[in-house]
Amino acid sequence: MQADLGFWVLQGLNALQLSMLLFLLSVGLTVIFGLMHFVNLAHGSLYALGAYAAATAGAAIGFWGGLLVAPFAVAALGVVLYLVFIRRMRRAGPMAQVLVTFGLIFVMLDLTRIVWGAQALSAPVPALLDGRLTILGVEYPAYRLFVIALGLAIWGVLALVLGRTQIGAMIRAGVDNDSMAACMGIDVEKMFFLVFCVGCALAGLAGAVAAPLLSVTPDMGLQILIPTLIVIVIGGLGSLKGAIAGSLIYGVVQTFGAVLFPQFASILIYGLLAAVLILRPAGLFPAKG
Amino acid sequence: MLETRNLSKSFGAIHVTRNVSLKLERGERRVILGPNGAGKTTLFNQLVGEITPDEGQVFLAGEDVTALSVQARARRGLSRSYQKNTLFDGLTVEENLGLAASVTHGHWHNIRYDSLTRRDVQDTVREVAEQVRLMPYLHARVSDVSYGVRRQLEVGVALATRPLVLLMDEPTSGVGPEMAKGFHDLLNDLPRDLTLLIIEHDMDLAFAVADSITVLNYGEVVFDGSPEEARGSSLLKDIYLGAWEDA
Amino acid sequence: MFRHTSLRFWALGLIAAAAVLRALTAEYFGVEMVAEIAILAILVIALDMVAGFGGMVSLCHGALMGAGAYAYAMLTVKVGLAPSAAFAGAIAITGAASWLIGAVCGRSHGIYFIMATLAFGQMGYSLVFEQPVFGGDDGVSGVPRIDLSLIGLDLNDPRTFAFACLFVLGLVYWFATHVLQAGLGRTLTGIMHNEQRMRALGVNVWRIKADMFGLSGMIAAAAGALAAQHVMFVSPGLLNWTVSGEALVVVILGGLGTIIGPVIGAIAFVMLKHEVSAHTDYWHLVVGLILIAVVMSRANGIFGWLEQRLSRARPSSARDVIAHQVRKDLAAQGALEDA
Amino acid sequence: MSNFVKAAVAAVIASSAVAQAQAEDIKVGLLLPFSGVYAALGEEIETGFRLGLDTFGEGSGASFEIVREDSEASPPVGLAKTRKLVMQDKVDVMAGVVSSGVLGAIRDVVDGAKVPLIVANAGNDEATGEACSPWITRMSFSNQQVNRPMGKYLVDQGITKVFTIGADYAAGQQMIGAFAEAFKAAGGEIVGQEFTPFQKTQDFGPFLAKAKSSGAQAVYAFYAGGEAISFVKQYDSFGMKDALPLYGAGFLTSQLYVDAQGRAAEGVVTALHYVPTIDNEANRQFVEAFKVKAGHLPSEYAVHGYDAARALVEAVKSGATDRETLGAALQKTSFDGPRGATAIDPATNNIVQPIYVYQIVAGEGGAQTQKVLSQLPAEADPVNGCEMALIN
Repeated sequence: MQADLGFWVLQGLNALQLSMLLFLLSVGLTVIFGLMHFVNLAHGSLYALGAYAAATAGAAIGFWGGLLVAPFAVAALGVVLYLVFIRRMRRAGPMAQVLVTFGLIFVMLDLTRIVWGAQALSAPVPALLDGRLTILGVEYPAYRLFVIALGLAIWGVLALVLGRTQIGAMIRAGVDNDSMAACMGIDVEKMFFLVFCVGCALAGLAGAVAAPLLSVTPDMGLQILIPTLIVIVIGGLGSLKGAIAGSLIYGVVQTFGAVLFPQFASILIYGLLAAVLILRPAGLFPAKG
Repeated sequence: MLETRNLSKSFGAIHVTRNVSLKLERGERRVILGPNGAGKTTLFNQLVGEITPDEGQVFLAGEDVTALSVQARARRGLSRSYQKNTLFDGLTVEENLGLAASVTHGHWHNIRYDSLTRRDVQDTVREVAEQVRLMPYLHARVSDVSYGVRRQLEVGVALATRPLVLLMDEPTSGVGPEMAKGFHDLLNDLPRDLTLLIIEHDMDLAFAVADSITVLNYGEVVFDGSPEEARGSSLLKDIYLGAWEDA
Repeated sequence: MFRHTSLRFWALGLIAAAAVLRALTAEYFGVEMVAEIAILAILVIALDMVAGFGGMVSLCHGALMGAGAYAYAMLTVKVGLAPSAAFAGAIAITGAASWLIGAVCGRSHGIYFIMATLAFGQMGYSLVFEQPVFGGDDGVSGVPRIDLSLIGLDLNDPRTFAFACLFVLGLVYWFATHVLQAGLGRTLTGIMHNEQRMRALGVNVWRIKADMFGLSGMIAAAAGALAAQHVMFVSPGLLNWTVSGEALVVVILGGLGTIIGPVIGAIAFVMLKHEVSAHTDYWHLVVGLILIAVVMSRANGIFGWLEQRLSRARPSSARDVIAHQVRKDLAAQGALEDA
Repeated sequence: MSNFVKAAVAAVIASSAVAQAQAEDIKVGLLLPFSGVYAALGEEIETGFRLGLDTFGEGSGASFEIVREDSEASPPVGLAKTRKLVMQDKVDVMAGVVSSGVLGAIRDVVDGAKVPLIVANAGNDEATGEACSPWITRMSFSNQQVNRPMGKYLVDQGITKVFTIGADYAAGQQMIGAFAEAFKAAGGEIVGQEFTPFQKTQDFGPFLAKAKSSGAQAVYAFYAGGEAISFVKQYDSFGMKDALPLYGAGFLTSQLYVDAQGRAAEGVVTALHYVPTIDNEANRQFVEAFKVKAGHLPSEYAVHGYDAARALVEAVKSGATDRETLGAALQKTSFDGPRGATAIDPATNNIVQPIYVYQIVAGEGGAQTQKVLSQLPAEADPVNGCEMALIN
C-alpha cells in the first residue's frame, strides 16, 4: 500500500472533488424534496442538459460563457417542467411523482439524442484552468481545484442564504411545516417555484462543471442519478447539512474504496446505505425531528 | 387490571407526564378529566405503547408490559379508540369491524381462507355492531357515513378486539348533545366486566358512567377519587372554572 | 379489499380467450409476444400485490425478477440441478431475499420506502454485475427450459412455451387473488389504509409486510425463472432499476390495486412498445410521453377507468388511498390537524 | 453446452418452417442498437453498411431488402429480435451485433437455425474460439487480435514496465489480458493492474494516482465510449502524459471520440485495425463517400458495416442465393478494402487483418488526427478450441 502523505492528500482531493460535484447535484434535489416532498428522478437529466448547454454555448462563446448560460438554460426548462408537470403533481403522492419523472428521464434522453445526436460532445477545459497547482507537495489539476472551490462556495452561499436571510427563514419554515408557513402569510407556492428553479439551475451548473471533466453523452444523467440518490438518502432528505454530509461520505467511500478495496467499492457504498436505512431510516441529518 | 407506577415522560423541558400512578380494578370504569394540554392523550399513548415513557412501568393484568410493543399489548387485551377518527376510510363499516375481529380470532395472518367471512368474525362483527348501534350502516363505506357514525365506529373497532381493558379518548368529541346522550347509553350497555378508562370532556357523561375519576393537570395526578368526592372538590372546580372553561 | 366483481371476471375471461386464441393462431413473433406479455404480467401482479394492497411502492421488483432469473440460471448451468428443481430453488431463494428486504424496508413509508427498495435493488444489480461468478456483463448463457417430455410436452416449441407461461400466469393470478382475499391480504389492506390503527389492534405490522413482500418476491422470481427460460440467457440488465420503474409504470397503466388491471397494462405496454419501436428509433420518447399522460390523468389506469365507467359500486382506488395516506403522513409530520 | 440445450435450440428452430427467399432478392436482418448507450455505434455501422451495399451492390444482380431491428444492446432483446428475424421475417442473412453480450446470447439461435451472421462489431474472443460456428463470420475484429501485437511493440520501443487499466467487463479483461500475455512473453513486466467498474466510473483520478506511484514506464488502457473520453481527458489533466506515456487498444482514441477528447488525446499511442488516415486507395474512396453521406469521418465502426456489406455482396456475386450458400460463400471472403488485405480465417471464421499502431497528433486547423506509426502484419488468432466445419 502506498502509505506516503502525498498519496493520501491526492486521494483526499479526489474524494473532495467528487463530493463537490455530487453536492451541487444533490443539494437541489434534496431542498426541493424538503420543501415539496417531491423526488425528481429527472434531476440527472437536467444535469445532462446542463452539460450539453455548456458544451454548445461554450463552443460559441467560450467556457465561462457556457458556465453562465447553462444554469439559466436549465432553470428555464425547469420553469416549463414546473408549469406542465410538477405543479399538477403536487398532491399526487410519491408514486405518481416518481413515475412521471421516471417517464421524463426517457423523454429527455431521446430529446437530447434528437437535438445533439448520440455521439459525445467536446467540452475543453478553459485555458485559465488548464494546468496544475501544487498543494501540500502534490501536483493537482487546477480545474479540479476549481470544482472543489466552486462547490464549497455554493455551499457557503446556500448556508448563508438559508441561515441568515429572510427568504432562507421562509424556506426553512416551509420545510418544517408548509401549512403553517402558509398560515403565516408566506406565499408557499411561489416559494416552491423559486426553489425548484434554483435547484434546476444548480443541476445545470453541476452539468456545466462536469462537462470538461467527464464525457458529454446522452446517458450521463442516468449514470449520475443513482449516486445522487444515494447521497440524499444517506444524508437525510430535505437538509443542506445532509446533502453535504452525504456527498462527503459518498466521495470518500467511493474514492478510497476504489483504491484500497477495488473488488468491493460499490458493494461498500450500498452496504453503508443499507446500514443507514436500517439504523436511521430517515438518514443521518433529516430535515425534521 | 391496569396499573401504572410513576410514569414520567418529557419532551425537552416540558414534562407531559409526571409520576403518574393509577390502578384500575377489573370492571372499573374510570374517567380522566383535565384541561387541554394536561397530558391525557400522552398518557394513553404511553399506556398502549405508542410512546415509550422515560420512567415508570405499566402493568396489564399483573404483567409488566412496559417493554412490549403496541401490538403485543393489544394482543394481551389492551385496546383503545382515538380522539381523532383513526379508521380504514376506504373500507366499509363491516370491513372495519371485521379487520379488528379477525385479529381477535387469530385469522389475521393466514393465506388459506378469507378472515372476514369466518363465522366467528362475522358473529363478533354483528355483536359489536349492535353494541355500538351500527347495524344499519354495515355495508356503507366509512367515507360515506356521517361524523357521528364514525365516532361510534371508532369505539366499535376498539371493541371488536374483545379487550379486557378499553381506553377511550374522548369518544364524544365533536358530536352534539343528542349524540353524546346516545353514547352514554351505549357505554352503560357494555359488559360490566370490561375495564374502561375514558378521557372525557363532557362532565355529565363523565359523572354518569364513572365509578371513579382521575384529574390530570400539567401531567400530574391532582385528584383521584369517586364521582361524589369529585363533585365536592374545590380543586376540580378551580381547574374546571379556570383554564378548562376556555377550551 | 380485493373482490372479484363481475367486471373483473369478464375481463379475465376475455383476456384468457384472446391469449389462447393468439397463442394458437399467431405467427412466430406473435407467439413470442404472448410469452413476453405473460411473463411481464406475472411480474406486475407480484408488484400490484404489495403496491396496490399494501402501499409498498417497490422499486426493486425488477431486481427480484432478475434474482429469480439468475438463481434459476446458476442452479441449472453452474450447479447442474434439474430445471424443475432449479425453478423451485429460484423461487425459494428469491422469496427469502425478498422477505428480508420487506422486513427491513417495511419500517419506512412513502418516498423513503421507494428509495430504500431502490437501494436494495441496485445493490443486487451491482453484486451480479461485479462478481465474476455471475458472468459479469456477459451474463449466463445456455439456460435450459424445463423438460416436460414426461407428460408429452416440449417446452422448446414456442407455442407450447407460450401456453406454459399462460398456465403459470393463470396459477399466479389465482394465487395472488387467493392470498389477497385471505387473512394476510385483508390485514395488509388494512395496514395500507391505516397502519397505526392496525398496530393498535394487535397486528404485527412489519411481519405482515415482510410476509407479503416475500410472497410477492416468490412470484417475481417465477417471472424471472420463466424469463430466463424464454430467452435461454440471463444478463445483469434484468436487475437494473429501470426495469422496476417500467414494471411500476405498467401497474399504473393498467390500474393499481386491481390485479387484473396490471395484466391489461402488460398487454398494452408490450403491444405499444412493439408498435412504436417499429416506426421510430426514438420510441422511448413516445412511450414515455404516453406513460406520463396516463400517470397524470386522474383515472386509475385503463382498468380503473373502465371500472369507474361500467360498475355502479365504485371500488376504492388504491391510488387515491396511497395519495391520501401521504397527505396524512405529511400532516402528521407537521403535527397538523386534519382539515 | 449440454446436448439438451443444443437439442432444445434445434427444436425451437425446427418448429417454424424455414422458407428460403427468391434467388435475386436477399433479405438482410440488420440487428443493431438504435437506442440506449450504444446508439451512436449502431448509427455508424448502419451508415457504413448501407454505403457498402450502395457501393458494391450494383451489378451483383440481386436486390437487398434490409429489415432493421433495435437490439437496445440488451441480450434478451437482441435474442428476441433475432428470433423474429429468423423465424418470422425469414431473413437470408443477418448482420450487425455491437455488444458481445448480445452475440453470446444469439449464438445458439443462429447456429441452430443455420442462418449466416456477419458480425459487424462484437469482439469477444469466444465467438471465434470455443463457441465458434460456421454460420458466424466476423468482419470486425477480435479483442485479442487488436491488443496482442502491442505487447511486442511496446517492448520493441524499450518499455518493459507497464501499468494496465481497463473497464471491468469481459471485453476489458480480454483486451488487457491479451496485451499482458504478449507483453510478458516478449520480456515485459506488468507492475500493476486495475479494472474499474464498467460504466459506473465517473472519476478515474483515484486510479491514476495509483498508476503514477506504481513505478511503471507507461500505462496501457482499454476503454470505449464515454469512459474513453473521460479517461483520456482526466489522464491529461493530471499531467501524466509526459512522465508516463499512454498506450492502449485503439478504441481509446477512436475517431468517434477524438473530437470530444480534443488536445487531451494528443500523443496517445494505440493500436487498431482501422483509422481513417490509412493510406490506400480503397480507404480514400471509402472516406470520401462516407463523408458525403454522414458528414463526418468514418470510424472503425463504420468500416465494420461497410466491409460486412461488401462481404455479403461478394458472396452473392459468387452465386450464393440462400442461407446455406451464403454461409458457405461468406467463409471464403477475401478482399482488399480500406483496412488493407482482409480475409476470413477458415479455421475460426474470424477476420485476418493488419493492425495499425497510430498516434493522435494535431492536424491542420487544430483538429486531432491519427498518424499511423506502424503497420503490423496480419496475424490469425489462435484456434482456441474452435472446431470449424465448412458448410460446403
